[in-house]
Amino acid sequence: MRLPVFYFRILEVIALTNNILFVDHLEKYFFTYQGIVKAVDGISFFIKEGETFGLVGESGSGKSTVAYTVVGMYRPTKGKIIYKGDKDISQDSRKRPLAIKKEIQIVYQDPGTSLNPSMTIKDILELPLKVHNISKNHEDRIKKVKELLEMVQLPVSYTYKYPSMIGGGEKQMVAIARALATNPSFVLLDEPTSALDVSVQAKLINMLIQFQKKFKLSYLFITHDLSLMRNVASRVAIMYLGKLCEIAPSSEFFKNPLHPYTQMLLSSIPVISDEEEALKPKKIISKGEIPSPVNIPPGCSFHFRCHKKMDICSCEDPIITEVNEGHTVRCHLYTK
Amino acid sequence: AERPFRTNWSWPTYIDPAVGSDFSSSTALVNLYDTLFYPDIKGDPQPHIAESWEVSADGLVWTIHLRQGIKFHDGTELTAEDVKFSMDRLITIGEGYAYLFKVIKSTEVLDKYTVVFHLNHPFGPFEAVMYRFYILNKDLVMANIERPGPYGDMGDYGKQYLLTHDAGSGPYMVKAFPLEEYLLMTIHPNYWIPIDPNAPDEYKMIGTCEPVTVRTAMSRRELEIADRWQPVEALDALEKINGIKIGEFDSGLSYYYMVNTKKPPTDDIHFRKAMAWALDYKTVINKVFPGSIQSRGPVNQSLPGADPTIFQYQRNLDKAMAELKQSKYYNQLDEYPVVVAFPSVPADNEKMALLFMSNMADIGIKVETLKVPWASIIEIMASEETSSHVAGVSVAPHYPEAGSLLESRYKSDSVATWEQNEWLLDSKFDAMIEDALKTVNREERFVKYSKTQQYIMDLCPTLFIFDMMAKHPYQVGYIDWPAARGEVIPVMGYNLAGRFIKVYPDKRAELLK
Amino acid sequence: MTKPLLEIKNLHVWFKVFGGILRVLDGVNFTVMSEEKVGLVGETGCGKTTTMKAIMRLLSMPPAIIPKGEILFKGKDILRMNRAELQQIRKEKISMIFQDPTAALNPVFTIGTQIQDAVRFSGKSGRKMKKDEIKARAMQVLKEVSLPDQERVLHNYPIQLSGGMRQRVCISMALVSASELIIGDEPETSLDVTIKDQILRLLKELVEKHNTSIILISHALGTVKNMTDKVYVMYAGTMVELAKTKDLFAHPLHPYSKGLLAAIPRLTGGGIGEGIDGHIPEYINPPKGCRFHPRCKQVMPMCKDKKPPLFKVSEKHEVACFLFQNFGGDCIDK
Amino acid sequence: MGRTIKFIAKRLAFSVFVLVGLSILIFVIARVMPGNPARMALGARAPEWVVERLREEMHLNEPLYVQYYYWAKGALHGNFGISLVTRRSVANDIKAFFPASLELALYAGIFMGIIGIVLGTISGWYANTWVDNLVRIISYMGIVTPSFVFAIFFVLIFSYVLEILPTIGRLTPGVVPPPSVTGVITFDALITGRFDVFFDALKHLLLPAISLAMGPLSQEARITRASLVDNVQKDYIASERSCGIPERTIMFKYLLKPSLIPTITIYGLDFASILGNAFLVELIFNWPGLSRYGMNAMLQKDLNAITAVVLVLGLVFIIANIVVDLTVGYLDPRIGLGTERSSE
Amino acid sequence: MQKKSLTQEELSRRWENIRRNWYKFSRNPLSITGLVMICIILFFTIFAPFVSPYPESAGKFINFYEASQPPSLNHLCGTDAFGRDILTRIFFGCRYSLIMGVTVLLLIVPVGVVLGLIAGYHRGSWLEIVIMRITDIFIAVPPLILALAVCSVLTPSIFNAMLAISIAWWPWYTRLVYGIASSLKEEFFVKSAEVTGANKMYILFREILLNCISPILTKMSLDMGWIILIGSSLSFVGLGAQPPTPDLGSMVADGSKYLPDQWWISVFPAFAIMLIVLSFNLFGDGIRDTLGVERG
Ligand SMILES: Nc1ncnc2c1ncn2[C@@H]1O[C@H](COP(=O)(O)OP(=O)(O)OP(=O)(O)O)[C@@H](O)[C@H]1O
Ligand SMILES: Nc1ncnc2c1ncn2[C@@H]1O[C@H](COP(=O)(O)OP(=O)(O)OP(=O)(O)O)[C@@H](O)[C@H]1O
Ligand SMILES: [Mg+2]
Ligand SMILES: [Mg+2]
Repeated sequence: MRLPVFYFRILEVIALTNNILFVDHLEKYFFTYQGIVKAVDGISFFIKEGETFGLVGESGSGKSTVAYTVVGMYRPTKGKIIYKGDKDISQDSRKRPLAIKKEIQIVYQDPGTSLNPSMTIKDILELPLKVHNISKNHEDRIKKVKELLEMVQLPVSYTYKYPSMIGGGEKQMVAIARALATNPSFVLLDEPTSALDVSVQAKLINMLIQFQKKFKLSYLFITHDLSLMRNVASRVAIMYLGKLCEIAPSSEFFKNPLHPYTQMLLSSIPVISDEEEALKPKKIISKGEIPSPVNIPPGCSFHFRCHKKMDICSCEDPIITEVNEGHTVRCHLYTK
Repeated sequence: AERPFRTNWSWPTYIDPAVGSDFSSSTALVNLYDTLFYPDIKGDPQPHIAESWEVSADGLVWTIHLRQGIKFHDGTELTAEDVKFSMDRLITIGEGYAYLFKVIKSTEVLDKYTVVFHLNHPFGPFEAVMYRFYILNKDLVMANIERPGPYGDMGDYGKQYLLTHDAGSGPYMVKAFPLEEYLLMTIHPNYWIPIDPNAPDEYKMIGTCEPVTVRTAMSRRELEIADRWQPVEALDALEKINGIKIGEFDSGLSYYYMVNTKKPPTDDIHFRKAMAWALDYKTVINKVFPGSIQSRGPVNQSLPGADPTIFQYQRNLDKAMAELKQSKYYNQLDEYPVVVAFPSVPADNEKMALLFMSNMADIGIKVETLKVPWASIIEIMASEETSSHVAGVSVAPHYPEAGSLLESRYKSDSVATWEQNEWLLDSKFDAMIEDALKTVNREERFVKYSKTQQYIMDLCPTLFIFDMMAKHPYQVGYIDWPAARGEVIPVMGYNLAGRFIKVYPDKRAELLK
Repeated sequence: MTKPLLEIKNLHVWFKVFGGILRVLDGVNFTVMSEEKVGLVGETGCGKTTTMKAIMRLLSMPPAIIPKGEILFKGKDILRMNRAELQQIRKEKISMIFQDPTAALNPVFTIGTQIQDAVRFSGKSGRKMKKDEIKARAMQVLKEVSLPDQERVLHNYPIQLSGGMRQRVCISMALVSASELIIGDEPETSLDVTIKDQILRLLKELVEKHNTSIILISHALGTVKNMTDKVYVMYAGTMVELAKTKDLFAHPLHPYSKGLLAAIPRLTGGGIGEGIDGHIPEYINPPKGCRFHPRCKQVMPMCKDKKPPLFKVSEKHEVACFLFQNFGGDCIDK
Repeated sequence: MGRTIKFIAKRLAFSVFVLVGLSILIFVIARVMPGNPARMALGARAPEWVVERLREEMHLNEPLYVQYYYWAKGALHGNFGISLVTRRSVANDIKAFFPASLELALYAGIFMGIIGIVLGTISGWYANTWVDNLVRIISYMGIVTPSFVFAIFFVLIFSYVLEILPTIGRLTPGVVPPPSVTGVITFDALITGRFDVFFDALKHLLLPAISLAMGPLSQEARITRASLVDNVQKDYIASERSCGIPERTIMFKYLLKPSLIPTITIYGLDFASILGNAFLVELIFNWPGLSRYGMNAMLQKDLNAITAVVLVLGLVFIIANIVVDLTVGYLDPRIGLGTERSSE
Repeated sequence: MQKKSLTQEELSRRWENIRRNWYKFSRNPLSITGLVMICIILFFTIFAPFVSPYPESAGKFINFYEASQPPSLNHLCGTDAFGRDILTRIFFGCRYSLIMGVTVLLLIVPVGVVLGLIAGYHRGSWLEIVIMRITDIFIAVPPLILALAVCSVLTPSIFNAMLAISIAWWPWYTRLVYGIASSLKEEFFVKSAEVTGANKMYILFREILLNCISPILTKMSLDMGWIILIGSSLSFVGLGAQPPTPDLGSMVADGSKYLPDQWWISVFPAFAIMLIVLSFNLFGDGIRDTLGVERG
C-alpha cells in the first residue's frame, strides 16, 4: 500500500502549525436503493487558524457532505476529523460534546429552509444562547438577540418577525447572526450567497470578512463561484465527485491552475472585464456533465471530460502530488 | 311466478328444524315441513301426518299411526323411520326446539307407518309440543352428511346441507336462499293435501325490517304481508295507502317488564308493587302500543289455560306511594336508580321505557335506560350481577298453552336466559308448575295453571304490561289472509302458512295502474 | 436592422393581491430589433419575468392587470390580439425558455410527448403533419441542441435527465416554435458553471444560425456581456439604463448599474465592492419619483418626487437618472 | 417492469405483516367482548351441554393465545371457522356477501371517479366563476351529509314519490339471477348475455351506489379543483402555452394528468372505506353486502365473522393502496422512477 | 419595568400576527360564514337550557298526546313520536355532538401527535418501525368498522362511543404528523438546532411541532365534522347515547322510521348534523387557507 506523499506532509504540518481543522482521509458513503453513493471519497485537507479555506466544485461533488460531516450531522464512514490539533470529532453530533458544538457553527446554502418558518427571529436567535448558557435570563437573552441583530446590521424591529416576512438576504444575515451567537471559532459557510443577488452578496461577504477579523474566525467557505472564491479564500480546494483534485493558495491557484478540471472551470467563468478575460485559460471548451456518484467511472473520475486525457487515466486513479510548495494536485499529468 | 307472495322478517332464519326456533325460522319451517299434528284456530291438535294416536294410561307411551303415501319433495315416501330419525336428530343436536322434547326417552318404529314415543314422565301438552316437530327425509339427509362432524357417526348430521336446503314434505320447497337476503320457496306441486289454486306459487321471505324500505315496497306492491314490528307511525302511514290494511290479531306474545327480585331496590316486594301501581297502563295500550290489551297476569289471555280472573294493576299514585312508603328503600330512592334494559328494535320499546321513566318519576323513583342490541340483552341477562333491574322483553309461548309461558318465564332453570330476568328461583313455584305439566288431563291441568298464575301474581315479580296484537300491514286489495279475517292459529308461524293465503294477480295489476 | 421587431411602450403591469395592488411594472420601454441580441439585467424581483410573460401573454389575468401600455410585435399590439393571432405568435414567432428547466417541463409526460406536441402545433397552421414527420422533426431539434441519443431522450421523463439536458430540451422546444424571437429567462442560473457555459454557447450558436433575435434575462452580468449586443438595466419595474453591451460595462452611468457592477466579484481578486444598500422596494407603496432614490448615494431632492425619463447620453446609451439630464439629447419618455 | 414487480412483492410482504397485526388486534377485540357467544348462538333454551359442546368446538375455553393459534392455523388453510349467526363457514359467507359489496363499491367507485373528476375539472377550469361556486357548494353538501341520510332521501324521492327506481335487493323479484360466475350480478349478466338482467341489476344498484358515492365524490371534486387551480400556475403550463399548444390540449392533457394525482390518492382510500362504511346504506337498501354482514356479526358477537370481515376489509384497503401507489407511480414518474433517499 | 415593556412588544407582535391572519381568514366569505355558524351553534348549545322553547323536552319528558305534530308556531320543528319538541332536542343534540367532537379530539390529538412526532423524528430507527406499523394496522380498517367493533364490546353509552371513535381515529394524526415530521427532520433548521446542541424535547416540541400546528388545526376542524358523522352513524345502529339523551344521529335514525309522513322528525336533525359539519368544514378550509400559504 502506497501512502501518498501528502499524508506525511500533513502530519508534519500538524506538528508544526496551529491547525483549526484537520480532515484525514474522510469518507462518507450513503447507502441508497440505487446503490452506494460515494459522496465523499477519501479526502484530506487542513485549515489553518484564521484563514478562509475555499472548497469549490460542481453540484453533487460532495461539498455540502464534507461540511455536514465536519459539523457532525453525519458520521464519517471512514477517516478522521481532528479539531484544534487534538480533539477527535469524528463522531456524530449526538455524541459530540457541547463545548465543541459551540465552537463549530454552520451557515446553510438556502436561507429559506435554514430558519424555522414558524418561529420568530427572536426564538431562532435565542436557541444557541439558551443551549450554551450564554445569557442568564430572559431579559439578557433579548438584549443579546438585539445586539446580534445590530451586529449584522438588521433593524431591531425584526426581533419579533417571522422569517417569511423578510427578504432572502436578510434571512441569511439572521442565519449568520445565529452562527455567531455562540462565539464560535470555526464557521462553515455552505454556499451562503448562492441564492442571493450580487449586491446582497457583496454586502454579506464584506460583513463576513469583517467578522473574521473581529472574532478571529476560521472559515470553510464552500461555493461554486470561482470569482467569489478568488476574493475571499486564502487557500482553495477543488472537488470533483467526492475527491479533491487540487489544493493551492488562492493567488497561485488562479495564476497557475494545474488540473485540467480546474482549467476547465476557470475557462467557463463568465467575466465582465478584459483583465479577467486574460486570466482565463484559453482554448479549453467545457464539455460533459458530472456523472452520478453512484457509478463513478473507473480510473480518474474526470477522465472522459478531460481534454488532456491519456490512456492511463481510464484505468488508474491518480494519487496526490505536491507540485509546488502548498500546491497539490491529483492528476497523472504531474505524477511522473 | 304468477302469484308471488312476499313477506319480510328479520334475520337470521334457519330452515333446519333442529336449529331454527325464532319467528322467521318457525314461519319457514311451517311452510317447508309437515308435522304429526296440526293446530286448529283454537290451538287444538288435528290429525296431519298422524292419522290417529293413542296414549297409554300412565301417560308414558304415545303410539302414532302415520298417514300413508305421503311423499317428500324428492318423491320418497314418508315413513316411521323418517319420524324416528327426525326425533333422534333433533334431540342429539339439542338446538332449536329440542328443549321441548326433553320428556322423550326414546322413539321406536313399530312398523312402516307406526311410531311410538316413550316418555320420561307424563307430559300433558304432548300434542301441542308436537307442532314443533318437523319430519325430515332421512335418506336425503343421510346422503348429504358431511364428515367428520361433531356428532360422531352422523358427522354434521346434515346441518350444512339443511342450512340452505330443505328435506321436507311441506307445501313449499326451497328454491333459493341467498343468505341475509331472502328465502325463496316454490309450491310443492304434489302436496298431499290439495292446495287452493289461488295460493301463492312462490313464497319469498325478505330479510329486512327497515320501515322506509317496507313502506316503499308495500306501496309498490312488492310486499304482500309486512312484518309485525313496524312502528305505530309507519302503520298509520301504510294504512292510508289504497289497498293496504293492518291485519290485527293476538299474537300470543306478551310484553313484560321483568323485575329482578334479587337486586336492590327491586328485591323489595313493596317497591315492586309501587312500580306496578305507578305505571300508566292506559297510555301504553292507547298510545304506545295502540290496539294491544292490558295483560292479565303472566299468561297471554289468548292461550288455552290462561286465567281470566286474575287481578290487574291500574295506575294509582296513592296506592303506589303507600306501597313505596312501606319499602325499605323509601328514604334512599335517589341512591337506587332503576335501570331498565330493552332491545333497540322495535323502536316502540323506547317509548315504553320513557313512559316508565316518567311514570316512576311521579313517585320519585329514578330510572335509567339501557337501550342495547338484542344480543346484549341476552348477554346482560345471562348473570345475576349484570342483569338490570328491569328488562323489557316480550315473550311468546313455545306451544299454545299457559304452561309453556309459566314454565319458561319463572321456573328456576330458565334464569340466566332472556326469558327470565326475575331470578325468582322459587322452589315452591317449580314444584307447582312441574306438577301441572305432568297432569295429562286437560281440565285438571288448567286448574293447576290457574293456581300457579295466582301464586305469581302475589309475588309481583313482573310488571305485566300488555298482550301484544300482531299488526301486519298487508295487501287487502289483492290477497286473502285468513288470520286477518280472524281465523288465527295461536301458534307462532302458522298464520303465515302459504297454503291458506290466496293471491289475486289481476287485482294487483289493477292496483298498480 | 431597420424596423424594431418588438417594441414595448410604457407598459404597466399590476397585481391585485391581499394587501392591495402591487404596481410592479411602471412604464417599461423596451425595443428589440430583428436579429438583435438583447440583455436584460436587474436584481431579483425587479420585474424581468413579468415583462417577458406580458409579451407572451402568459400572465394569469385575475391577479395581473395591464392598465396601460402596448407590446408591438412587428407593429401589431400583442395585448389586443385575438386568440387565433396570439396562438399564431406563440406557435411560430416567439418562444420562451424558463429559468428552472425542472419546473418548465411537465413532470408526468415524456420528453417525446412534449416536444412532439410542440412540433405538431408549430409551423404553418392548417397543414397537418404526419406522425413520423413530427418525430423526425423532434429528433432533429434535439440533435440541434447536441443531445446525444435522441431516441432514448424522447422516451424519458424529465426526471430521468440531468439539469443540463433538461435545459437543452427546453431550448429545443423553444426553437421549434420560435422563428423570430427567443426569450431566455435566466436559462442558465440553475446550472453548474461548466454546464452554464455550454448552454450559453449553444444558445448563442443557435441564435446566430437561425437569425433569431433573443432577449436574455439574467442577473449575472458576466453572462450578458458575452452574449448580447445591447443591454437594458431594470430596476423595480422601470428601465434605468440602456446601452451597447460594451459601453455599459465600460462606463455604467446610472448609480444602480454602477453599484451592480461594483458588487460583482472579480477573478482578478482585490475584494468585493460594497454592493447597494437596501433592497427592492415594496410594490404596494413604491417610492415616489425615482424608485431607486432611497438606495441611491447620489440622491438629489428632485429624485424624490419626479420620475426621471430616459436621457440620451450618447447614441445608443440612455439612462433614466437626473444626474444626466444636462447631457442634452432627446427625452424619450412622454 | 422488474421494478414494479419488486415493488408489489415488497408491498405484499409488508401487507402480510399488517394483516397479521390486524388479525391479532381484531381477534383480541372480538374475544374480550363480554358474554358467551356460544350461548348466544344457540338461543336461550339450548341445554348447557349443547352450549359446552359448541364452546369446545370453538376452543372458547382455551387461553387467548391458544385460540389464536387454532384460528391462525385454520385461516392459513382458508378456514375462518363457522359463523355463529349464519351457521355456515365464514369463508363461504364472505364468498357470498363480498361480491355484492364489491359490486356496490365498484359502481359507487365509478360514479365517484367520473362525476367527481368531471365536477372538479369544471370547477377548476371555471375557477372563481358562478359555475365554480355552484360546484363547490354542491360538494360541500356532499361532504357534510351522512350517506345514510342520502340513502333515506333517495329512497323517498326516487322510489316512493317518483316511483322510478326499486329499493330492495339486487334484482326485481321474479327475475332469475344469472348463473354465478363472479358473484357480481351485472358482470355475470353480461358474461351470460342476459341484458335484461343487467339493466335490472343496474337499476337496483343506482340508488345505493350513488348514496355511497356522494361523500367521496364531493371530496374528489374538491381535490381535483384545488390541484387544477394550483397547477395552472406552474411554469410548465406557461412553457407549454408559450410553445403554442392550444388551450384545449393543455387543459385535458397537460393540466389534467398531473392534477389527477392527488385525486387518485384520495380515491383509493375512499374506495376502500366505501366497502366498510356501507353498512347503513346496505341496511336501508337491504343489500346483502359484506359490511352489513359484518355489522350484524358485531351486534351478535359472531366472533369468527367479525375477525374475517375486518380482515377482508383490511385486505381490500391494502390492495387499494397498492393499486393507488402503482397508478400514481405510473402517472407520476417522479414517484415511479424517483429515488428513495436514505440518510445513512 | 424593562421586562414589562419587552413582553408588551412581544404581545403587540403577537396581536399583529393575529390581526394579519384574521385579515387573511376574513377575505374568504365562506370561512367567515363557517365561523359565524360555529358561533351561532355554540351560542345555542351553551345556552340551550335558556334559548330552547321546551327545555324539558331534552330530558325524560314525554307527552304522547302531542306526539308527531308537524312544525307549527308552537313547535317550530314539530314534535317527535314522544311528543317532545324537536327544536329543543336539536339544540341539546348539538351540545352532545360538540362535546363528542371535542372530547374525541382532546383524547386523540395529543396521543396521535406525540407518537407521530417521535416516529417521524426517529425515521429509520426501531421506534419508527414499531409506532408506524401499529399505526398501519389501525389504519387498515375503516374507522367506522373499527369504532363499531370496539363499541360492540362495550355497553352503549356516549362515552364509550367516544372511546371507540378515538381508538379508530388517532392513527390519522400520527400519520399526518409523521409525514410532516419526517420531512422536517431533514430540513436545515432542524439540523441546525441539532448541531447547536438543542435537546430532543426542544426539537420535537418546538422546532417540529410548531410547523405541524397549522395542518393539525386544519385537520382538527375538518375532523370535528367527521367525528360527528361517525358518532351519528354509531347512534344510527343503536350504539350511541342512551335515551332520552337527545343525540342527533339517533334522532335521524329513529325518525327515519316515520318517513315520509312525519318527515320533520328526521329531516331537521339531519339538517342540524349537516349544518354543524358544514360549519366546521368551512371553518377548517378557512384555517387551511390562512395558515397554509405562509408557512407551508
Ligand atoms: N442523505 C443522502 N442520502 C443519499 N445521497 C446523498 C445524501 N446527501 C447527499 N447525497 C448525495 O451525495 C452527493 C453529494 O451531495 P452534496 O450535497 O454534498 O453535493 P454538493 O457539492 O453540496 O452539491 P450542491 O452544489 O448541489 O450543493 C450527491 O450526489 C447527493 O445526491
Ligand atoms: N402572480 C403574481 N402575483 C403577485 N405578485 C407577483 C406575481 N408575479 C410576480 N409578482 C411580483 O412581481 C415582482 C416581480 O417579479 P418577477 O418575477 O417579474 O421578477 P424577476 O425580475 O423575474 O425576478 P427573478 O430574478 O427572481 O426572476 C415580484 O416582486 C413579485 O412579487
Ligand atoms: Mg450543497
Ligand atoms: Mg424571474
